[in-house]
Amino acid sequence: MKLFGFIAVFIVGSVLLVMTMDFPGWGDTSSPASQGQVSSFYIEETINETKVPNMVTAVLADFRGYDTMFETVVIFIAGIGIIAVLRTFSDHSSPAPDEPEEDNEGGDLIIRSTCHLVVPLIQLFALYVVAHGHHSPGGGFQGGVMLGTSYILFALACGLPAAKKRMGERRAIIIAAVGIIIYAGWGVACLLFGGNFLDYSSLDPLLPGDAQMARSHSMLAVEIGVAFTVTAIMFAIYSNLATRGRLEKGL
Amino acid sequence: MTEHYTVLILLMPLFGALVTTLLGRERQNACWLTALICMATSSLFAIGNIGRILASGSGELRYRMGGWQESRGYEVGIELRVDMLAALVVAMVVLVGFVNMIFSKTRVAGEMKDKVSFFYTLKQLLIVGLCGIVMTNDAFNLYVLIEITSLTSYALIAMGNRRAALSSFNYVIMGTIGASFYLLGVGYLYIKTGTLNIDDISLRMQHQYGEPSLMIAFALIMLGIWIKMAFFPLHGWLPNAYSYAPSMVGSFMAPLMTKVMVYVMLRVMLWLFEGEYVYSGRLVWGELIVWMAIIAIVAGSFLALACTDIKKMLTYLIVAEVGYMVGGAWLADGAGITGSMYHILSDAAMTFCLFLAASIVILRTGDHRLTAFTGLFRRMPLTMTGFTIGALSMVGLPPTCGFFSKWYLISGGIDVGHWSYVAALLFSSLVNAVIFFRIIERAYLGKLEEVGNESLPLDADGGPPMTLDRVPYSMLLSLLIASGSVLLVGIYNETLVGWLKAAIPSL
Amino acid sequence: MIEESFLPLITWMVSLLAVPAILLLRRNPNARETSTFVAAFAKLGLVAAMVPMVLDGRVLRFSFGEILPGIPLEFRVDGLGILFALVASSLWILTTLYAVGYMRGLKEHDQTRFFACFAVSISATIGVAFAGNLFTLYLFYEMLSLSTYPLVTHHGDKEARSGGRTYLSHLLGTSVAFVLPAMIYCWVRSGGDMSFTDGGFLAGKIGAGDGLIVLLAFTLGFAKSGLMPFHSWLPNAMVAPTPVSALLHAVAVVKVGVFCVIRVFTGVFGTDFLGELDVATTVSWIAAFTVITSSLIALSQDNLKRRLAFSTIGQLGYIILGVSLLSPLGVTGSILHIAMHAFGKITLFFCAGAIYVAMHKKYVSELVGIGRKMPITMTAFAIGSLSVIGLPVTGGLVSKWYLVMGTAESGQIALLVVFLISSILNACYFLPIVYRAFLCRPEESLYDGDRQEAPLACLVPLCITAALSVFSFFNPNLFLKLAGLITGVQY
Amino acid sequence: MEFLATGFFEEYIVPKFNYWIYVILMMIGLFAMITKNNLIKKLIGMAIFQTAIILFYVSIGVKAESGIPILGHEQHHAIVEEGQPSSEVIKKDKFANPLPHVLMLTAIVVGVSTLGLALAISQRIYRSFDTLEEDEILDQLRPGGHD
Repeated sequence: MKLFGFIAVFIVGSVLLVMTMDFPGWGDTSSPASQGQVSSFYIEETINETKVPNMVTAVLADFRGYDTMFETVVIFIAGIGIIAVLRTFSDHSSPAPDEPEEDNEGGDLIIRSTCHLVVPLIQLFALYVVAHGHHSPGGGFQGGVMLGTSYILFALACGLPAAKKRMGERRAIIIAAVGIIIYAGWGVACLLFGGNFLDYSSLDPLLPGDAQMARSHSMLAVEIGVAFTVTAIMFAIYSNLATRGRLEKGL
Repeated sequence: MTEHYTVLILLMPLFGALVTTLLGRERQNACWLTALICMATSSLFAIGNIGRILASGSGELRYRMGGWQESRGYEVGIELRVDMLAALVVAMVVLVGFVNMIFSKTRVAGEMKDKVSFFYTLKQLLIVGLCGIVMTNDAFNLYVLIEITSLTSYALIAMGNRRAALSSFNYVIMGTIGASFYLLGVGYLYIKTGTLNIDDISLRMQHQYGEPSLMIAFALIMLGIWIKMAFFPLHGWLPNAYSYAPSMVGSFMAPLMTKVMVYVMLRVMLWLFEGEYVYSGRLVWGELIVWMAIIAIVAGSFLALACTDIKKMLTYLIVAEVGYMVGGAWLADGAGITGSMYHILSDAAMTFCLFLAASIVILRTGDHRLTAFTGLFRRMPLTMTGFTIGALSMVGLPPTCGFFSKWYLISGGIDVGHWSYVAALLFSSLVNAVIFFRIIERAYLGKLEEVGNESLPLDADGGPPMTLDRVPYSMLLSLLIASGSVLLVGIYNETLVGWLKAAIPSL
Repeated sequence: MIEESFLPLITWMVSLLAVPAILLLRRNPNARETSTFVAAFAKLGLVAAMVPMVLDGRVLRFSFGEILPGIPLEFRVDGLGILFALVASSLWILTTLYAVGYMRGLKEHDQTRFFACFAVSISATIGVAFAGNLFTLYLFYEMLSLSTYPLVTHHGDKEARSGGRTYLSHLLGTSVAFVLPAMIYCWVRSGGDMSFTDGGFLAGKIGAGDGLIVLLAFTLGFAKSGLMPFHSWLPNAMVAPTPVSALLHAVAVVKVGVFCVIRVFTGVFGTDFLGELDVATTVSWIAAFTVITSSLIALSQDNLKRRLAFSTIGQLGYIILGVSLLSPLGVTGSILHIAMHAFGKITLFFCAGAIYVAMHKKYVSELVGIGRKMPITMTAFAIGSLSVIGLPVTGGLVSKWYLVMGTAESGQIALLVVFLISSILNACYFLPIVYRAFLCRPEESLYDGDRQEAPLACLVPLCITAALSVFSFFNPNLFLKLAGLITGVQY
Repeated sequence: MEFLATGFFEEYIVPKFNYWIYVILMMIGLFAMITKNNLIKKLIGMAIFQTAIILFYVSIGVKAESGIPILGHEQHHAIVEEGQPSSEVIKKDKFANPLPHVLMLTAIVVGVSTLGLALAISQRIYRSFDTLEEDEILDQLRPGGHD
């Protein structure tokens, strides 16, 4: 098997390598990808069309916003899928936990205190990343992941039950769904205002500024939606994987 | 309003999925109702879309996401493109989804226990993914949507028993390889053309045909798609995944997943690349692929013949049917391509019908071997009627759709003089005849005493109202709709083929 | 002259409409059988009403609309079709009557299913008879295969199962493996048109090599015609109740097979074009082989129904032999033989069934002296035998006359010898039965006591068919005229 | 060796080292996916495999002497506030192509999701079979046939 695998892999690899030889070299400025009309359009016109200086965000949330919506859906599916596959609901078998449920955030005092100190900072920075995604590197995914991490850190430091009080399973699922509802709903709002799906410029009457500014504002809105989903799902994935779907003490 | 039908087809199940999530796992009936309503409206939009295409002169609808109009000669946003083929396949997807939703009603609580809402959510998202795949005109968006369908199906399959989890894992590995190959191929195309829109890529590639990197890109994309559609040597993941999956999942994915991937293959062959390029190297590898298809047909048929498990047998038949479609598409002949397009629809109808019938039989008898069918014509006449219609279609008897798709495929084979392909199709028909008449004979003439199987698990819980066959009405209704569609797709084949022909770019 | 008409549709539908009635009335056997009779008489009446129109040279057409590009699902009633329909529908009445007697006499199970499937089979037969193009023909051909399966396996025992398996595998297998590709090939070559025309729609569009393959694919593919080597379904199908064997395996199913072959010769290729291609001799020799071999096998069969089955195979061989001669007289003979053999053979089957009902005897060796016990039945049997052998005063002579004339016309002396030998063989396997039934010495007789005929419902039909056999000898004009519409032979 | 010394290295490896790296990484991943017996190792292979493709895409977007595709404050100001035409203010060559980055953001997300789900499934398998070695699992399944 190993030998067969090696031969197969070797053949595929060599074919791939040989065939890449007519590709442009590293950093070639004249390659079609770099010089293409689409890429030039994004670089030159983004600012005119959307008033957003961060082209990546603009492409992500506007030009290819439809893609990004599904990207959020992918995350959502991962979360729901993991719960569906792994979660064991033992509602009846053990209603009472082993020890009385208190606000006893177990663990070491130093860790706990550090965590209490760090988590707000992380969350604050995460919100900044979400909100400032148009102007600097960042956006909903990045910010969402940071927010999610803050919860995970909290769970690591203070135990899952404590974290579940802040972000229970049901709440996480709802937040995740709401995130996509914000995104897709924003798109539907564009439909209602007479544009195509996700045509933010049609929301001009609703938002301050001109049609281009409407795009800029709308990007913020959908990024917030993305952040909702990512945050919730990150935590859901962690808590399920860490406890083999039992959502009890675990790690 | 009508111009938004295209996107509304997608949005209905998407919002349906979100709402079922919000409803939570306690409100099972509400979840079902939401899903049903969303699928119903989605079906209406899909049918409306067909009407719009008929009404439009160009025969295709374009929908630009984000309102990024094509005023510059190239697309900067993502575009949906729906021609007649796409519209029909989308309609097929949502209608199968709708009917399957009816089917799920009474069994879902039994099979999914307390994960009902997740099941509905994932299933609707799977439909979203499939519809999106069919309609998108963006190569990368296609990848994202392929992954959506893959992830949902991994999860849905893994919701079954432990073997289902294992086969789902294998599916994850194979599926990821497939999708990654596709992604890599798209990357190659992007390097060479600098765009992702399928029409634009096609336009820009025209003067570059012949470059080895394009050939390898094509090969990578094809390889990826073949893994996803379970083309013969790459089919390993499919039989276990579909037969161990929960019955409502299997009966839904089996008719749709492979068929949609065949659609993607046609899309890549005829629209992304051009027929001229794809078939120009005919002697070198077009011929080879038709032969691979022949092997797939023969091997699939033999493997099915050897099975004693009804669902596994059906999954191997899917492998053979995939061979039909790949072969037809690679014949480089109008009739062959039309045949494989039509076969997408007809195979979906008949596989759906057979899977529903098999699921009902398994639920009722608690036995998934072929012996479960013994004497069933007397005990479950309606179910067996449905099964027989599906079986006749697989064998290829008129006026079922299986006959007509074979008709077009064979006429394609005759057109180009590829007699071995014709022979393979006929051979598989005969093997199917053996397979299915073996079952039907057992069901018709078999005596119950021979197997001594009188267990009727469904009677035990006594819950839902039962019909003549002592299975819930909802299941029987969906089976009858499915078997009716086998006949309808067959009888109206000329209309369908006429529409499809208009969609094929000239070779 | 083609004219649109609903008559073919209604004729076809009548027996199909009887099916729900039969199913609904399953609790009341008399009402159930009445509905079958009503449908049967209505059908015969409708067919009879169409006969004068067809004799006027009109062709009645009904189209369901296009199913495949350029191919409508259509009925087209011409001389050949109406002749076949006439035979099938008139014999349906008799068979129904007979079946009532037979099934009740033996207290068979599942009679409702039996009569329902019977009605569907007749519908399919009429569909084949009226089919206006190859696709329609194929559709009803397959419908017939499937709808007769429950009839063949009626008893549901092991023997019936294996018989049914052979039946379906031969009929479906050959039609899918041979007819389907040949049909699609014709469709591709003819440019999408598959309507039967006088000169053949394929005429001039195909070469000799392809032509031979397509022709063989059709003649072997329509395995209902019992041509060797795909004949073995017929003897195996004899496990069915006798009415089924009688109507379906002496008349409807097997005649559908040869009818299809005749259609292929006249409507698809056209006899003239086949003459140009010079490929039909192969078929002639296969048919000749079938005729002789099956007759020899029939000699060795002790089971009466199996002997009749092999005799049927031989007689079907005549029909195909006749049409493959490509001479007008030969084709006329074939068409006539469809009718004449039907009357003769159904009589024989009815007799076999009557003997089974009354005496529970199945084997030839058990029939010694039965003529005294069942004189009417055995007289009818004698008439049927004469007809099948082709002796006066039965219709069999008429058709055989034309077949021999056709052979002579085409100058195939060797085939003439085949006719001669096979006629002698026919006589060899039938006449001893008759002889021993009536003329054996009293001490050899296996029977004694009073006459004991089968129930009246069994007896009447076989008398009528025997009478028809005789009648058609004296007055074959109607059949000759209808056949003449196709072949152009005038009287 | 002569051949390698003259030009092959300079022409095919140095300027195209990104392709070499991605292919080698990808093949490592593929090899692990095909041959490893442990399910988790397979998943590690899968992660490497996907990462290789991401690397490939990102390397497409590299443009010599260009910066991140975000407008500086001055440029932004000049266009939005002062209304200068963007084509004059923006030097196309100074900005990297934004598209591959966007695409890879998506691909990363997909990769993470697949990995997460696959881990969940393998945990599920572990729960039912008490092992993650493929051959042991198959051994367990063999005698029983159906379950």
